Amino acid sequence: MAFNGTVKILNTEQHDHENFSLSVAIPETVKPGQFFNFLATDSGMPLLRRPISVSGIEDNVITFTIKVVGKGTQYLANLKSGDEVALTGPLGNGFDLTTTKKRTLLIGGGIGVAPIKGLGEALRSMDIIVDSVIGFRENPILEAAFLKFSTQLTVVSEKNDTYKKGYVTQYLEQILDENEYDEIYACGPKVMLRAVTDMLNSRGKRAQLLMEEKMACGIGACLVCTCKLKDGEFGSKMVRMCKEGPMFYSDEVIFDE
Amino acid sequence: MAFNGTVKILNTEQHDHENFSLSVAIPETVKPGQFFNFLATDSGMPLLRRPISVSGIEDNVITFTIKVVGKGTQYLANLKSGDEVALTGPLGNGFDLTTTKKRTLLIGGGIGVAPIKGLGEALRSMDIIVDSVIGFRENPILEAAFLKFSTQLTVVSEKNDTYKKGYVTQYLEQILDENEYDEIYACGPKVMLRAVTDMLNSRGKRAQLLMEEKMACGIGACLVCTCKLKDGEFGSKMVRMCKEGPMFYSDEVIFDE
Amino acid sequence: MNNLDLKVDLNGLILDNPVTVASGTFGFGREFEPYLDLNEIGAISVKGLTLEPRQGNEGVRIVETPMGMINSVGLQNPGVHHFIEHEIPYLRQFNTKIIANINGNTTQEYVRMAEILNSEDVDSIELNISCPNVKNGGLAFGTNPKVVEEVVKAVRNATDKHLIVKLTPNVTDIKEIAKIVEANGANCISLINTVTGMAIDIYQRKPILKRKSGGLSGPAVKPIAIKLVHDVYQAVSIPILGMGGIMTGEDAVEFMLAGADAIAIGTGNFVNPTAVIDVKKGIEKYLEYMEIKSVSKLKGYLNTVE
Amino acid sequence: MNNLDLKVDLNGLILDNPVTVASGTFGFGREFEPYLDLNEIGAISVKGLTLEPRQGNEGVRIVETPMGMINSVGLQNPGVHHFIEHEIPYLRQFNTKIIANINGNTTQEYVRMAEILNSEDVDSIELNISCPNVKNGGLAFGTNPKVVEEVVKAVRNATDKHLIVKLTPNVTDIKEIAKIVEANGANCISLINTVTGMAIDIYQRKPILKRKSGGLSGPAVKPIAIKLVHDVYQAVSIPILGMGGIMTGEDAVEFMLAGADAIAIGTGNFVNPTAVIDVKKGIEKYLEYMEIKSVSKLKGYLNTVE
Ligand SMILES: Cc1cc2nc3c(=O)[nH]c(=O)nc-3n(C[C@H](O)[C@H](O)[C@H](O)COP(=O)(O)OP(=O)(O)OC[C@H]3O[C@@H](n4cnc5c(N)ncnc54)[C@H](O)[C@@H]3O)c2cc1C
Ligand SMILES: Cc1cc2nc3c(=O)[nH]c(=O)nc-3n(C[C@H](O)[C@H](O)[C@H](O)COP(=O)(O)OP(=O)(O)OC[C@H]3O[C@@H](n4cnc5c(N)ncnc54)[C@H](O)[C@@H]3O)c2cc1C
Ligand SMILES: Cc1cc2nc3c(=O)[nH]c(=O)nc-3n(C[C@H](O)[C@H](O)[C@H](O)COP(=O)(O)O)c2cc1C
Ligand SMILES: Cc1cc2nc3c(=O)[nH]c(=O)nc-3n(C[C@H](O)[C@H](O)[C@H](O)COP(=O)(O)O)c2cc1C
Ligand code: FES
Ligand code: FES
Repeated sequence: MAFNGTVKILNTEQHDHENFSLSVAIPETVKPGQFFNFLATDSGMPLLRRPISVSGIEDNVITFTIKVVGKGTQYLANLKSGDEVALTGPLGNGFDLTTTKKRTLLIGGGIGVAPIKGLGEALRSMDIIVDSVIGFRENPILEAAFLKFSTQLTVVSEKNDTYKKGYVTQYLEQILDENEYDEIYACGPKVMLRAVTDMLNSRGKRAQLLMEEKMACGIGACLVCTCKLKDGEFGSKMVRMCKEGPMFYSDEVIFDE
Repeated sequence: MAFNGTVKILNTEQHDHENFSLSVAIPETVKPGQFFNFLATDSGMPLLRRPISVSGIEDNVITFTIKVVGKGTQYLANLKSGDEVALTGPLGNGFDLTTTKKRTLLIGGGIGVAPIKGLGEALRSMDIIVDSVIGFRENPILEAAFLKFSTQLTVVSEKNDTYKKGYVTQYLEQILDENEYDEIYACGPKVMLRAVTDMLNSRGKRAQLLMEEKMACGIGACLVCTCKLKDGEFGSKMVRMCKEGPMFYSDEVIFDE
Repeated sequence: MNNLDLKVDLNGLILDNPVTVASGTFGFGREFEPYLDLNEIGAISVKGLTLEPRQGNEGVRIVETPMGMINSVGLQNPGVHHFIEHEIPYLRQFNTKIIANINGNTTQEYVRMAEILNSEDVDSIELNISCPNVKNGGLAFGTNPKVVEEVVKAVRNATDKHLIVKLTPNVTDIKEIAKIVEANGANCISLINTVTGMAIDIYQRKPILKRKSGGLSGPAVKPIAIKLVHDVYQAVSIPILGMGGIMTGEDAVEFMLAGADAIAIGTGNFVNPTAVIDVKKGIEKYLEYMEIKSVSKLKGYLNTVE
Repeated sequence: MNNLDLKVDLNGLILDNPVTVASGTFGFGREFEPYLDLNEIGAISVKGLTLEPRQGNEGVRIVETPMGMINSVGLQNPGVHHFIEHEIPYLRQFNTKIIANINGNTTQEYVRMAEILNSEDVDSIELNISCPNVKNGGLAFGTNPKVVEEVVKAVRNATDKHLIVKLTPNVTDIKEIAKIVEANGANCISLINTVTGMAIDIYQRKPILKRKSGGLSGPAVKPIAIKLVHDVYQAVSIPILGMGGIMTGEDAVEFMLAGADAIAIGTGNFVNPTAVIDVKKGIEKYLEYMEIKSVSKLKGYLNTVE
């Protein structure tokens, strides 16, 4: 089932000038990798709801971590605890947590670390060993949370020299060489997911990718949010990012362009 | 000249569940009856600016008194002191204060008392005797201010029995019989202005009416805000509410419908 | 007033209430079952069907615009046979009318679909003439009076079902098209389909949609839709199913006063998954406030001398 | 890069920069003088002129809609003679081009105005063919290809001035109209004029505007305008002056990438009295960011294979 209605904001936290978290209580079972569709306006604009992944799940309290990139996310950033917000969810398939038994690798890029953080916390509570490699343009967010659940944590930054220099994919080969992972999860910009996929393909491995596409309904009705998968009746297959996804296996996705 | 830009809100005051005031500092000379055009959104919606009359002028501090009727006024109601707001003004002709020398009658209905209050304060400071008759559906607003500057104050309400019962126009005949006024000013709903006009016409008198019409530009460029006046080259004349008005003499206005 | 009469008769297609959902915005209903009682919907116009399954368009399929959206889904659908086998039985569980929205590249394709559906358990066929006409250089069927005449006549001959013809707003004179549709035996007219629109990513210097343009819908187009519904209302006497930007009960009433007998919610379903329920309640509230007992009284009920 | 080249050549009408203001939204410039330096404007298309003064429409003249507005001003203007006597001298104080927007009930009226203006100090005549054509039952001149041909040809013969023809978006095939306009000697095409729209006061049960429908403008129509500008760009080789919902420099760039040589701000002037300046700065910022030296490079500069 999915909740659809208005809830009070329990808590907000500002991480830096553009990233923040907020939490609400939702009377539904929520999985890491699922998302909620937020009404991000009280004026009618922007018209469409904003999909936001779950970044933390504790009993019924769900946390979201959000980067301000436009009007909708700015609206959400202005909300304070006690304010109301309308949302629908949980939506989407979420990550499959049953395929990892011992040791897992998490890969996150930019605001893509948000859902990965929720996943890491859940896996750790299942006694899985979690290694993480997370990359940022400048400063990391949610670093403390990753430190808490990660056995090995690699933080990479393009610009901040306190951290390893460059992109996550530059460190991936070595990490994959050093340890045996029974599952790999990744979320981040498309270019990163594609690079991760290419690297894993060449090693005959695959990851659970949490993908993103512009959405309208978020519930599978409008067909604007497609992901192209291999095989299927047309040689390829268009599936709904919001319904069959947003988690897809890296070896089934066709990256366009 | 007119100011066009963004200012900090100095002060806000909630009068009741739907009426509030806010003040800002504007480096321009402002007259009672003039208005400012407010950008009443940070999302783009509503698209058009909202015209709001000046309800108080003290040096450079201008106060506005506003009734929440829709999205735009609700946006303004949510602003707090310290917040910024974009506005343009002062706009319009405003009241003519030079025509009264001794004793003046002010007539206000509903939120129309807002500009009338600013006018009363200005006239009182010019040592004019000010009588006021103000009417409301339920409870009055700005009553204290009117008490302060009015020599005779008549407060009328359709529903609240603490006050005189009915409409302002019911008490107008008597007030006009009792005193000699060298000028009359009125602002309120169209029906009230029309009734006032009819009554004054029959007595061969006239008032300065502060009128209202939906606006787009507020500065005289778009021609959507017309008032129809008597005479003129077409037998009648369409003038701009925002530029030639919003103050018109009751004996020159053609009330349509 | 708890005895409001919400029934509307669309020339043989009788709806329990005038709130329907627009093709392409409600799938086959399944996705909304968690959010609302499908029995509450006057009719469901299903995702646009084609003879064969279609994969739809490549690339980005949506652009958000000021109070609107441009879509380029491109009729992704499982085909009419899958619809008959799997979706009709599902929808028949609910007390709502089923409208099959049909789409073709050629008149023959439309006719073939109408023939197939004629013996199936659908309550109405909605002929979507906004499709690009292959024979006519890709211009929409619905923009050319001659082509409209041909396709409506042919489909009318192919089926006894209640027939709705859905008009495109992208025409100079919608009255002319509406009259042809009426003269050729349609039972009802629905409008508006989406308005053609385009958007460019100025940093990539590329149209955002691969096919450059797509269909604009949502509140932005409401004033256009109201005008066109009113035009059609003045031109024909068959019933009208009005749509375009409806978000609230007040919007719905506006369409009915303009001349619609019933209305459809499209983009509104995306913004508010229970829009159907909220719009219905809004209509009821209006009727009570205005002391109008029957929703069918609203059609074209304007205080004006025409 | 402080040596950006903002000049554009609209086929003989050379603008210092591509930002102009749309007819009917800027009066004759006077009202904006307190807010901005009129020398900064590429060109001013003045309030639509008619042969004789006009009082304009009765009743409410505006409806606000989702991210748009419908106007029903009805060409209130002081007439072409007053314009020549009083407004041209005022506007000539500024370093901006003057575009006279002309409107008529009949082809003869248009011709008469073009003749009158031919010897006056205006830089261009903008023929607004969205006016209702009395002879043609009130349908807009610009919707009928034959009428377009007649009026453009006649006006072209009546004047040597730079001639812009302003197209209505309310047509099935704007390319056809644009080609006729080009073939009959126009120097430039401007578009879009407003989209026909309507709104109803559901409590009064009346159209809000006395004439029922009016012209929709503002951001809501931008996707429609972009599409039509791009269509016209593909159909003709004369320059295009694009407009419809422009609020920012980014919007302006989108129009130019779609095929416009210059742009006009309409409704945007109402929301932001310094829109012209802000849009111009936005264009400059874009050019700098993209390292493009000349604004004239933007026209149709899309990364696509047509
Ligand atoms: C399933 C899913 C989960 C998501 N989870 C999160 C999350 O946990 N935290 C978070 O901060 N964001 C998340 N996002 C992205 C978030 O939805 C967008 O950033 C948001 O919708 C932007 O809205 P806006 O009005 O602020 O920006 P807009 O004004 O709409 O856009 C600003 C810029 O962002 C780009 N943009 C907008 N939407 C998207 C999108 N969906 N994908 C890529 N680019 C986009 C636009 O092209 C534009 O350049 C998620 C998106 C999806 C689809
Ligand atoms: C010159 C002038 C001075 C004004 N001064 C004040 C003032 O001092 N204080 C104050 O509270 N209001 C004043 N108003 C009215 C104020 O501008 C409107 O209430 C406001 O624009 C409504 O915006 P909204 O978005 O809240 O409501 P909307 O959602 O736009 O409208 C809500 C309701 O109000 C009606 N409405 C909207 N605008 C107007 C209007 N201009 N005239 C009449 N009805 C309207 C609508 O039809 C609708 O029924 C003034 C208007 C003008 C023209
Ligand atoms: C994502 C999407 C898909 C659509 N698909 C179809 C379709 O398959 N067949 C059809 O006739 N109309 C289709 N439409 C048009 C809608 O049915 C409706 O006519 C239009 O969106 C206007 O209504 P709205 O503004 O309420 O959305 C689609 C609209 C959208 C937004
Ligand atoms: C209030 C108003 C008055 C207008 N008057 C005219 C006019 O007299 N002549 C004309 O050609 N266009 C007129 N237009 C159309 C505009 O010039 C412009 O084409 C249209 O508004 C689209 O641009 P926008 O969305 O930026 O406003 C008018 C538009 C508005 C909003
Ligand atoms: S967003 Fe509508 S189907 Fe995915
Ligand atoms: S609001 Fe534009 S002229 Fe008055």
